[in-house]
Amino acid sequence: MSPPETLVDKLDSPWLGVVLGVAAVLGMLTVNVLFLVWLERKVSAWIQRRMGPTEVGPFGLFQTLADMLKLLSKQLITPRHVDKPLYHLAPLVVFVPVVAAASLFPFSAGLVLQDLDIGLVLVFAFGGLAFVGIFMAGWGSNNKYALLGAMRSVAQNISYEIPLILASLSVVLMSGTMNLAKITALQSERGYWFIVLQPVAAVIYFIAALAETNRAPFDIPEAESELVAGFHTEYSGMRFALFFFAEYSNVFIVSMVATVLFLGGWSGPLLPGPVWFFLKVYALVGLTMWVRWTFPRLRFDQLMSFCWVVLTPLAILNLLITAFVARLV
Amino acid sequence: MDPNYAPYVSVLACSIFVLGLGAVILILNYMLGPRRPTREKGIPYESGDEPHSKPRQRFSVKFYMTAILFLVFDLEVVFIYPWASKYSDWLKDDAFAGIAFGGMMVFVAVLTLGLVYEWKRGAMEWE
Amino acid sequence: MGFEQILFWLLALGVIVTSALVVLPPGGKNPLYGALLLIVSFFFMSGLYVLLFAHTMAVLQILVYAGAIMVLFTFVIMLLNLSKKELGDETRTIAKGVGVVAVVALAVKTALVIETQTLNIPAKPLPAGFGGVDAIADTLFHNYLVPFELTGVLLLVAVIGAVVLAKRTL
Amino acid sequence: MNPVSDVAARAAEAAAPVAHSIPLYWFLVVAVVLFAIGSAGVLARRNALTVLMSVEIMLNAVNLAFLAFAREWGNMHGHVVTFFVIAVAAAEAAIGLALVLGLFRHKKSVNLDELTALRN
Repeated sequence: MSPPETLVDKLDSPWLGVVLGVAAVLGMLTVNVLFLVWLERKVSAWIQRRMGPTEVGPFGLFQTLADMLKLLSKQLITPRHVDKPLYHLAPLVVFVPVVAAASLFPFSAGLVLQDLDIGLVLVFAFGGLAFVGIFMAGWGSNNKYALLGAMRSVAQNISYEIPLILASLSVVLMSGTMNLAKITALQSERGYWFIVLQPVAAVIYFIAALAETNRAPFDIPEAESELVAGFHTEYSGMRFALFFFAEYSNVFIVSMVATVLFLGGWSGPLLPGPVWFFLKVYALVGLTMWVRWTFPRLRFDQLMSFCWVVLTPLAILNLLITAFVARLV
Repeated sequence: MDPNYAPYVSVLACSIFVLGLGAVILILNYMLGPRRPTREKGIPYESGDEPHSKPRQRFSVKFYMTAILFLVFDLEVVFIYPWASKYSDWLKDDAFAGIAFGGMMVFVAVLTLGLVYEWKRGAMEWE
Repeated sequence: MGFEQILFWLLALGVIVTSALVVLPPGGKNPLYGALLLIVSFFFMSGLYVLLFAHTMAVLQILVYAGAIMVLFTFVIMLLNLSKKELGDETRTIAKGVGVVAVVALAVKTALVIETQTLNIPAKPLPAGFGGVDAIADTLFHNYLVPFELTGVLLLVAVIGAVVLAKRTL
Repeated sequence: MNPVSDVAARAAEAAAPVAHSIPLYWFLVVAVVLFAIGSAGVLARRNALTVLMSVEIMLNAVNLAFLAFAREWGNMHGHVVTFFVIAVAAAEAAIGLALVLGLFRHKKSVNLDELTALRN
């Protein structure tokens, strides 16, 4: 029951620990998101035989930072007839759960801000909260594309959450714990990654995660050719930036969950823990980018029936077979 | 503070901190950015056209069907959480392992019937 | 007052105020505000659960109530997209007034009764792992296996009923 | 659990009732207040959606009471009952909202006072 020593325990004052820890997690997330956006632009450019950003910094590395500063000095346009409380609070409601979820991950042995017995459930609980902010943005904006985008976005998010969680529960079944640090330690101890025993769950998780993060081929909610920009059409300046930040953080978070569940988290030979952790996360992120710029977009009805008719039954079946096999051996 | 809930208080503190930070960012943007509202900036964005229907239409009942399915499967998942995390311990007790497996099997089978029913009724066909 | 007591009163105040606002305006006037305020009240509520060492239930509360049941509410609110007229006028009748006064009186009386009745209960020490997932799993599958299966049947009935009701008069 | 340790455990329990820093009574008062808010909403409001939300508030108040007593008795039964209450609340919301949809289609309103088909 007693959790291992965490960052917070090592400091004299728990409050100072929390503030420093959150600042560290937020800094980590910001740096990674800035890098991720740059990477996305470079990867897409590479796939489409373009150059991508080249101007700011070496290889255009500071392009996103410059974009961030630009957005900070832009006008915050509030359209007429918006539902004021909903419209103004929506970016914050989307932003907070994402960072809170990111603070639960173990980056190395003992390097974890909040070590919870049910960390995995809490990550999914925070992920499920995204719908509140999306609804508020879509409804508050007084724009038909924003509202339709929000409805589609929420319908898709909630649908794909089911196979996502069911796939990760197959791993929980084998590890017997939902503590993210313990799941990692177990894989390090046993000397194999859970993807070896749960390849089907890993594939289901990956597909569902693409849909959860609204990325192509599942990016119907923000299909720019039919819905402008989806639920954040009417947002400008830093309000837009917060949505954008949350979106890329989500990509990062689902990759971190996959790393912990299927790829052994920080465990690996020679290199220190955090290096392994981020290497694996970026391998997964790279895969999602490759998929995004390669596959065409699905239709909304295909999207929904694929989830409920194919993915969810498959995930349930995989879970039950895992339980059955675990009984036999 | 009790070690049982200290980490949760820390999660709470973390959320409040991030909320404050987000608010500060928005206020900063409000102070730094220009404020020159015009009529055109205020109309709902429809790629340059004047909006020509009310923004808040009614939606298909299919969305409700999806939400029902999600609700039921979310509850299924919630019941599987404790089961999955305890299952490997139960396997050591031969007498109980069968009950644990069979019990969850029946539960999942019953809920899958709901999925099949909704599918057969065509609730999942988006036209 | 210690830190825990202060936290308790903050959370209690939060849950009571937000719940009251669900029923009173603005929540009572506009169901969408009501639904969002209800979500906020669930957060305060799960904070109270944590203070009761029920951390697993606190997380599941957020997962199911805030994350699933309220999705249903907001979906229906947006599906209907009600105008003022469709929401209907709130009539103020004497019967309602009497009802509300009776409820308040009953609540005050109950609060007074439980004060005298519960002071004598000696609190038992908490076993190891209290409130954790494993403890819930053990109690659920050892003591409540039949109710668990019946819950599955209840949910099946709910799906079928909801589909029939919502599809029939489309 | 063998009888000897069982006896020992019981003796330990009887000997040392723990004092929680937040008494049971406080939680129960909050639960009572919430239940009153919920039932007042059910009685006074005529908008079907608000009535359903008031029912959710009442169920939450009950959950709080269950969990408070679970801590007091030091066993997990209250938690499991809360589990079931959450499941029942979900089923109730699904059916209740389907009824609201049906009501709206028939009457173009979600006001419960319009439901007079069975009167007279």
